Amino acid sequence: MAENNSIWDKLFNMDRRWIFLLMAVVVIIPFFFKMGLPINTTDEVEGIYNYVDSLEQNDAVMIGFDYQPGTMAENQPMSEAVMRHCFARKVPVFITAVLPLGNGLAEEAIANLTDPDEPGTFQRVRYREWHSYDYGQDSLPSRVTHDQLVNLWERDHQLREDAMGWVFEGVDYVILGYAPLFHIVLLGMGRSIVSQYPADLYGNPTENMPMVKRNKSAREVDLGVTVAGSSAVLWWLTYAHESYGMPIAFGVTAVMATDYLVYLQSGQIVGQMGGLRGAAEYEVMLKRDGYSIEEGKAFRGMDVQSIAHILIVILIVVGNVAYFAGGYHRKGRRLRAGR
Amino acid sequence: MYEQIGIWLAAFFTLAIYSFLYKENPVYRFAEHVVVGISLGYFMVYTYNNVLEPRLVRPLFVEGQLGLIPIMLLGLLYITRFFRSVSWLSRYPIAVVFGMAMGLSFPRTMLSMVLRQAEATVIPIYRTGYAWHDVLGSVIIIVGTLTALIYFFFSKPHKGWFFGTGSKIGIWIIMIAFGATFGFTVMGRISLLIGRVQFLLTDWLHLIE
Amino acid sequence: MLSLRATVPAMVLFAMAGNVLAQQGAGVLAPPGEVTVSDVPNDGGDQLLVCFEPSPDDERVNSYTVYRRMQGEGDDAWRPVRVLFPGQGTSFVDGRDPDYSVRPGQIYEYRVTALSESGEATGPVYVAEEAADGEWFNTNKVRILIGCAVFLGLIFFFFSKAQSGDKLYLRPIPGIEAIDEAIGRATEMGKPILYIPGLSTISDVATIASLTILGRVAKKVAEYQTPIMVPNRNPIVYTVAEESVKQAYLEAGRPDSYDPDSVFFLTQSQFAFVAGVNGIMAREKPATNFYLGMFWAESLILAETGSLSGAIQIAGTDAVTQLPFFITTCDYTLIGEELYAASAYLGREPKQLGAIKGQDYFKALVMLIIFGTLVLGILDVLANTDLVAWLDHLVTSPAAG
Amino acid sequence: MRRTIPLLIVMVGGIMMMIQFFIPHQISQAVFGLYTDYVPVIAGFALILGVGSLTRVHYHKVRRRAENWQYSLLVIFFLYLMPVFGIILPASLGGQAEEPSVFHFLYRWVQIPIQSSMFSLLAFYIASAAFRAFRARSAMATVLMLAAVIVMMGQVPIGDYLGKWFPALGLWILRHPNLGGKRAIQLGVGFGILATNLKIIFGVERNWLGGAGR
Repeated sequence: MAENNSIWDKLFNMDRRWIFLLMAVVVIIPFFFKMGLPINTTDEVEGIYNYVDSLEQNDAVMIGFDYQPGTMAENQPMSEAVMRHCFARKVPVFITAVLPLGNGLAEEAIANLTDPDEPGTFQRVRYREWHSYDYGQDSLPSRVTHDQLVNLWERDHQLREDAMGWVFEGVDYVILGYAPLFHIVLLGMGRSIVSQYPADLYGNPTENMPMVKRNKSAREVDLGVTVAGSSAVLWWLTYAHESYGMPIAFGVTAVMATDYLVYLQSGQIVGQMGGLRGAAEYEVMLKRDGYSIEEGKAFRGMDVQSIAHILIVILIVVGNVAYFAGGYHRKGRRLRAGR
Repeated sequence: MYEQIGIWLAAFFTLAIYSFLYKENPVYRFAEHVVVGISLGYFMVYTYNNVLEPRLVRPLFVEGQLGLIPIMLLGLLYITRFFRSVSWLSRYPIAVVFGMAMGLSFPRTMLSMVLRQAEATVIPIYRTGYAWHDVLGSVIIIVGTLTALIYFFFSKPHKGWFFGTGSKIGIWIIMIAFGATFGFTVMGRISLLIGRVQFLLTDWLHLIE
Repeated sequence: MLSLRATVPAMVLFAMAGNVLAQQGAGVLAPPGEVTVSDVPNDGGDQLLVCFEPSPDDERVNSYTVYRRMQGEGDDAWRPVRVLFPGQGTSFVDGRDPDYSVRPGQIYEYRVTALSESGEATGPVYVAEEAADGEWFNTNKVRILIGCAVFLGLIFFFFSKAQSGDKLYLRPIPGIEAIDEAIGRATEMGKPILYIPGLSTISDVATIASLTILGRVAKKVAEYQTPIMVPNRNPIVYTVAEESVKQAYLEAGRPDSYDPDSVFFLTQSQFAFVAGVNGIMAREKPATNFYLGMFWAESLILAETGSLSGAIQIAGTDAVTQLPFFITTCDYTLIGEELYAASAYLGREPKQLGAIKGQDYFKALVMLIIFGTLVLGILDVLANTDLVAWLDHLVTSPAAG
Repeated sequence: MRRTIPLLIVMVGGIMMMIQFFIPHQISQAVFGLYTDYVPVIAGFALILGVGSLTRVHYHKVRRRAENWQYSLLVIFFLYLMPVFGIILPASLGGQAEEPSVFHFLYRWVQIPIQSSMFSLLAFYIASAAFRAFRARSAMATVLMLAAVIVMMGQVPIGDYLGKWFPALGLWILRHPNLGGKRAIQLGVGFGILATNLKIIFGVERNWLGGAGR
């Protein structure tokens, strides 16, 4: 037995940096072998997808970038996927943030979706560009829709060949950005969006923007998607959904996902994306319906995720086998094994 | 050009943080302190540019809405926090913000976190078309919520058929729920690592597409 | 819903160009029909529910624009209060648009224009007989009011009970025994105890609970003459922790054996804190580790290192995501509310205990409803009744509008 | 003045907003409007607390030449560098308008990578803890780990290869037993928030007053 124990002892006392190294190898190597394992979609994510899919340019969606860079790997693919879906369906998107850091993330998401060097992205036109443009004898309607604006704009401008479509700032999206005490801001937006955000992130007055003219208060917004790495999602639930009935969907990190399923079952939210898997499911559906030409980062990450999970399970099993085989469970513990 | 410099900088800082896995070291400490400064600095800039400037500074000093002066004075009281003799004045803005926020929260929390949750547990056990696992599922939702609540009930000892058995079932349900959290947490942490590796391999080293 | 309406077949109708067109050629748009206006209940008196009959050629209509003016105003006073597109129905709540707010008590006139590819058609003017009226109580919120009142009542009842010196019963919490046992073990082994009051600020409920428990632990430690180490991350928590340990030594009658270095501030940065504590564990090899309070990602690293060092570990937090890690790596874990209860139990501050009791009784009400669901659900299956639906109807608050 | 009036403000404000919720009348709406319009501005000033205390802590460290004081200098430098480039001098990198501002550059290429990397460190520690610390010490811990493994494997695509029932079982755990347990915990959290609201409004909990002016 003593001999036996020493083997286990050695195993347990080995430098944990070896395990770190193993982990590093396991998440790096699979990137070089594309497996593309299929991902099945679940009701939780389909709930959001189908909801957004039923909207069009007269509706509106509000996306909350309520996370920090720390959880970006999980959250960014979610917000990009929903935003892509909205852009493709021409649904206007209001962008807010519970934390100031959300602003930068929102800008980055827009930049990614409108990257001119990537095929299948959108071509962005900044607010000042199209708003102050000379349209000849046609005046620009103050509540101009996406389609109307495209008609006017395409007289003088050509859409990039590999682009999915136009995106006009102020018509298709606006970054309202961060405001402190966001729950109060949510309540205030139920009365009027302009009162809470007189200007957007770049200082453009929101009251002149067609999408704000068409959706003056958050009551007229058809879906709020809060993408978060914290319990900020509950603010949306309490202060937007329960206060003036805005339908809400959650995009949360895996760490929080299991806690918030209760709100799906209670019918308070229309759907939930949990972690990288949730984002990957959304990407799969976008590709299926032709809203994107290939799945994004989340889907590609899921292969690696598979392998890493196998490693963790093996480590747990081996560790426990060693623990009991080595007789550690009997040694020197006076407290009864608690919970 | 700047993007290239940026990517190298980002790669440097990523590796600096990972160097902690080997050992705590000055490079790691450097990165950690840089981020403390930058993140609060960022916060400062955005609060000014997006809140104070459009909602206070511009209306007050440019448009001359003098009604905002008391608001500004109240806000400025926060500064007194740093002067021991008058620091009690900083309680005033806190009290205004805090008190109303608490009152605002009370009925709304009652609705969304308590009443709605209780309502959602009032579900039928069987409806036509339910498969056996659906029926079992409904029963488990109802019984699980009930027994887990019993476990956290402190006014009766865990004895007898209701409180004794109930709390025992309850703790098992809680353990299964924690198991799910555990699994998802592991998943989340790995996803974050994958995100960083994706950055290093794609944007920095261009090893994969 | 009460809805009075009056129709004024106005002359305006025929003056409208669209309508003239409508009468001239086939295939031209027919105007929308009657407009009905009613007060929205449970509002501030600034909303009106406006419904109109769609044009008979509804399928060709691209949008409806609803115009409004105050009674008695001229033709130039029409304001487009709302545009409705196909799929958005033919009714809306007027007054929600901040640019066209509705005045309480004001009588308005409405008319609707339909717009299609081939032109537009305007319906007649209708005078709303109902004006917007504000209410003093929102009847949709009766159940919430009841909930709030009961909760408030229970909390205050137990506050007063606790203050009047009544002994409030709390069931024994096994974690408290484990705490005493763990201190005993450290004493036997002659090794120190490590106590981490969480990494959060003083405003966190878990931190407050932890500091109360720290006081009790420190008192025991002072009695047994066992060394204790309390590293801190938050400067304010640090000062409070120091205070309460000092106080505990005083209460135990051994103020001179208090070591001022036992409570110390480590660093504010999260992972550097972890590295520091890991170093302490490696050097001092504490026999017992307490992790009580609010923890984030560091919980796992701390508990792993502690478990390898062979210490007995007792954890307690209300951070749901960290609990599973504590449960699998520690010997005893206080789960969520158990931490609060343990603190109220040990602290013996009457009002805190009262709050726990008040919550407990409200919890009992919720349990009663759920138990009712279970019983009625079984009855439904056996007797083919529909009692759960009835209960659901009884407890469900109307959705916000 | 020092304690009573702030406590009174909290009590009056709290009770007022509590009642406001039930009253739809215009007067009550006006109170509410005033609150949503101005309170966020006051809250914006709370930034002073964060910036001030961070500056103070690190300034003291530098002045006392405490251990590793050089790092504190670094914190202060970057803390004030950001507003310089963000508000006072919103310069772009090379002076041209299209180029990203220095402010944005620092955010994007310094802050984002450091924060994301910090959070991902945990993946390594989980691997190590999986081997050395996650123990089936008791029946309950065993159940916990079993559920964890099923859910974990059910969430990744490779789980499908273990059989269709496997991810289905994972989802079933997530949607039923997990939901029951979590609902009870969430209700507890809800009660906790409600009790805290009341304790603060009625002055039982006074920690928010802080040590200020004691």
